[in-house]
Amino acid sequence: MSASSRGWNRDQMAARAAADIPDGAYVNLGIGIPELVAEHVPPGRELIYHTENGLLGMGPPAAADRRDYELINAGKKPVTAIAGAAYFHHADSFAMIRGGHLDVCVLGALQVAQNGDLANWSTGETGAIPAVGGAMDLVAGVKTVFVITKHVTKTGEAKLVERCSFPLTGQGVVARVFTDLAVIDVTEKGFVLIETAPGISAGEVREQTAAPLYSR
Amino acid sequence: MSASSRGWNRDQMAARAAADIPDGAYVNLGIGIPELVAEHVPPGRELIYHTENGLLGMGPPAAADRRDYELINAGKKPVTAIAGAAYFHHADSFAMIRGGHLDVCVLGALQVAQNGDLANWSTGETGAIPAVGGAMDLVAGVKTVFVITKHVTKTGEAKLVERCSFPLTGQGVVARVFTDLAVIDVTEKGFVLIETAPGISAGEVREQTAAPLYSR
Amino acid sequence: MIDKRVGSVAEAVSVIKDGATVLIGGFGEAGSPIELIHALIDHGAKNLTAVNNNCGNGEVGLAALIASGQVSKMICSYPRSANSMVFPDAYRSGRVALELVPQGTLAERLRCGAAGIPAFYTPTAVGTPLAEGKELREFDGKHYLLERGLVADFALIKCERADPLGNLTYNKTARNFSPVMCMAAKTTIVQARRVVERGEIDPEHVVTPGIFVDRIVEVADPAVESELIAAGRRYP
Amino acid sequence: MIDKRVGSVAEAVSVIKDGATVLIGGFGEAGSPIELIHALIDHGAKNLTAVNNNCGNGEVGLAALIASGQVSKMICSYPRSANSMVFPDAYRSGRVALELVPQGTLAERLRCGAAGIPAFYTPTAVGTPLAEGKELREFDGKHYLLERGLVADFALIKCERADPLGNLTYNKTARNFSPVMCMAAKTTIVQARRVVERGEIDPEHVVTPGIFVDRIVEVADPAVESELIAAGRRYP
Repeated sequence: MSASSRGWNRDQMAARAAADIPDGAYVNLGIGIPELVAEHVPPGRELIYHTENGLLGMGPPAAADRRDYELINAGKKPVTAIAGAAYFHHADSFAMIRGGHLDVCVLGALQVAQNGDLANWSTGETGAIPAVGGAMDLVAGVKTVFVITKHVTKTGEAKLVERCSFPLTGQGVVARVFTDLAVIDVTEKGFVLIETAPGISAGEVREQTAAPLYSR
Repeated sequence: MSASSRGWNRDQMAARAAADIPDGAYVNLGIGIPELVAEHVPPGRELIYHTENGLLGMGPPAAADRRDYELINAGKKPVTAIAGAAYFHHADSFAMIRGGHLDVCVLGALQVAQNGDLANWSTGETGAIPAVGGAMDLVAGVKTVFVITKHVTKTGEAKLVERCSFPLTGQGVVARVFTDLAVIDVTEKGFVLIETAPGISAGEVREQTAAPLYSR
Repeated sequence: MIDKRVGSVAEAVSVIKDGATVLIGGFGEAGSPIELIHALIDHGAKNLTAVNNNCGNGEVGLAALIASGQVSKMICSYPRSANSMVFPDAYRSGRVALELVPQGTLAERLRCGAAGIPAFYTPTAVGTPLAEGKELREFDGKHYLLERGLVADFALIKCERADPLGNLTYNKTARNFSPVMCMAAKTTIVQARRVVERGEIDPEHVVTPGIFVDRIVEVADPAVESELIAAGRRYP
Repeated sequence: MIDKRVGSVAEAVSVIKDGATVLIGGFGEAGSPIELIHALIDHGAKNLTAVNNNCGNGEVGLAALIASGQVSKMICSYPRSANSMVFPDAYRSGRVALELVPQGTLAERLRCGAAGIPAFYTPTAVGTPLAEGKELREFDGKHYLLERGLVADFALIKCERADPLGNLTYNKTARNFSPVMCMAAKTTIVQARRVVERGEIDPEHVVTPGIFVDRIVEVADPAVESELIAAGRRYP
């Protein structure tokens, strides 16, 4: 059995991240697994979702018969707005991001380095169309940056590394990484193992991590 | 008879300035005589008035029985709003000013120099409370800066000078000066006489001007 | 459910500490949060840096806060008033320092500070006494001054309507500095003429989104500064 | 009486000249002024620099403008699309240059350009490949990049309601870049789903004040980009 079919699945990773977001937080969720965080908020907590294309108080995806192509999220998917939502323009939206008003963002990653560097926008491949979107603004401004990612790539390469080989999104920005295998903090001394998925040993996590992994 | 009781009176000065503002212009009027410009716009022209405290489409002063202390102008006097007005915050208001979106502002002056320098916020007197408001933003950003002022001070000193002795509001910013005696342009070579008030000679204007005054 | 309402103006301002920088909304009397300012006088925090376009009128509101001796520095653009000697007296006696900032530069410093922009270049005040000590730099043949973004510990704001999430609307020109002050303060304290339910403010009409607001108190019938002054009132 | 309405989309875009920089509102399809873009294709101005968050979808709207060969440079943050090869092909073949700008930096460059701010410092992109060639400066122990304000010759904008003075409102997240683009263009050309009389838009609800708008044309029933693409449409 490969590590990827053991450990946490996508929903469990999202739920584990959701558990670490405090009640009342203003949150921006990246495209992909991070979007699932909204479905796993613990009972009794309310998070307010920001989407950088100009909406605070984003609700769930729009039902098929209620789609409005002028009410979309950053992934350009039809969404809804909660009672108490607000629309605003892009400069105000990124003032919220860059100015440190958002509490948490949850992003995907290509690589996370032990010093908190994040690479998630480009593999630097020649001929690829470079596209950055709002990722560099989010990591530069949001108070706490969470990453949700599989622990290793499809071909088994480590994503938690000593130093990113891919072009950076930001320097020293990641606070905590939620993978299928473990929860790992980025600290001054490097990666620190916080928790492992059920049935996953610390040794196994260490094996799949291409940088020192300290115990708490 | 002193020059000041001949020449143009306050309303005539304002009317003369109004005649030089094109139809459809976005205009900011300073406190005092400049405010009178709005009462003397030639028939067939429409100007849109901006007040820097957050209103585009300012109407006439409010009638005594219709005053709203939350609808005021930059001079903190109750005003009205036209149909088609818009309210906005101070940063947007000064984006209009600083970004060159206003066509004309009309200001008062303590001194105007032949190179277009304007002094209109402080006499530099020790002990005086310095107060600048939005004057420095207006002269830095508005496309065309008009000045309306008496040609000389109450004590007979020239206000059109070779070089301002009072602290500057802005450098090289004034385009045209409307006084009780004349209309004078600020050009690359200095002051140029455009027009004199009825019964006022060019020689008289020159006498009251403390800098060379060229003919057109 | 998130609910940013607190029970009284006293409770609303109770978090303000000595030495804080406090943004105070309003342009003249329009938008001035008188009840919050008076609560701050009662609260008594000292050595404050206050930021407002002006320096108060009569002996109520901001003028009363200056008179109370709680303000050690004012940052403003136009500290003159036809009807108040409170600031001039305090300034001339050296009790209150003054940082004079052009009005548009003040608004932009707040907006940039709020937006994570630590500094920007502006053409305003080049060649004037207010340029002294500031970096001058040329872009495309024109000169500009470097100005710093401004962020503050607190903002005291008056608005028209607020919902429990902190979404705000304003009334006419009482809007003025308040939206950028809400953005630029770590803790924004709002007095609302009316607190409405979630969803009552159309999301298209929200002027200040709730993310910029922390504490809300309803003051349904706020005092009118010019009426207080006309009646010869002073605070306390 | 001021009246900024023009008779057709063709007339609206007729002022756009070869070599112009053109801001194009929208984030993906939301807010994309398809009819104005198609009119620009018919108009035929060439060697344009286009600014948009993206690079178009399918073979309509912005993608069609790129396909037509009228665009020589794109300034954008996310030039990838699941359903269009127009930009990738044009980029790889060298027919279109790309200036890649982080989304928030793009929005702020427009807002600052519009506000007379020639340059500002931002934390975004420090230490990344997009920092190359940019001034790095420290403020209060943190590093920032110098970015330049961006102003343009034209903006093509889609809005919900417009009045003859140019006051605009938008619909939901179709607002996105449009308000700052209206501000940052010398000539702003707007297609409105509905043109209303003066006074019909509450002054408190105006999102873009008329001073930022120059030419208005009503397009009552604008095309929906995703529907055009689903129907296999291309332009022209």
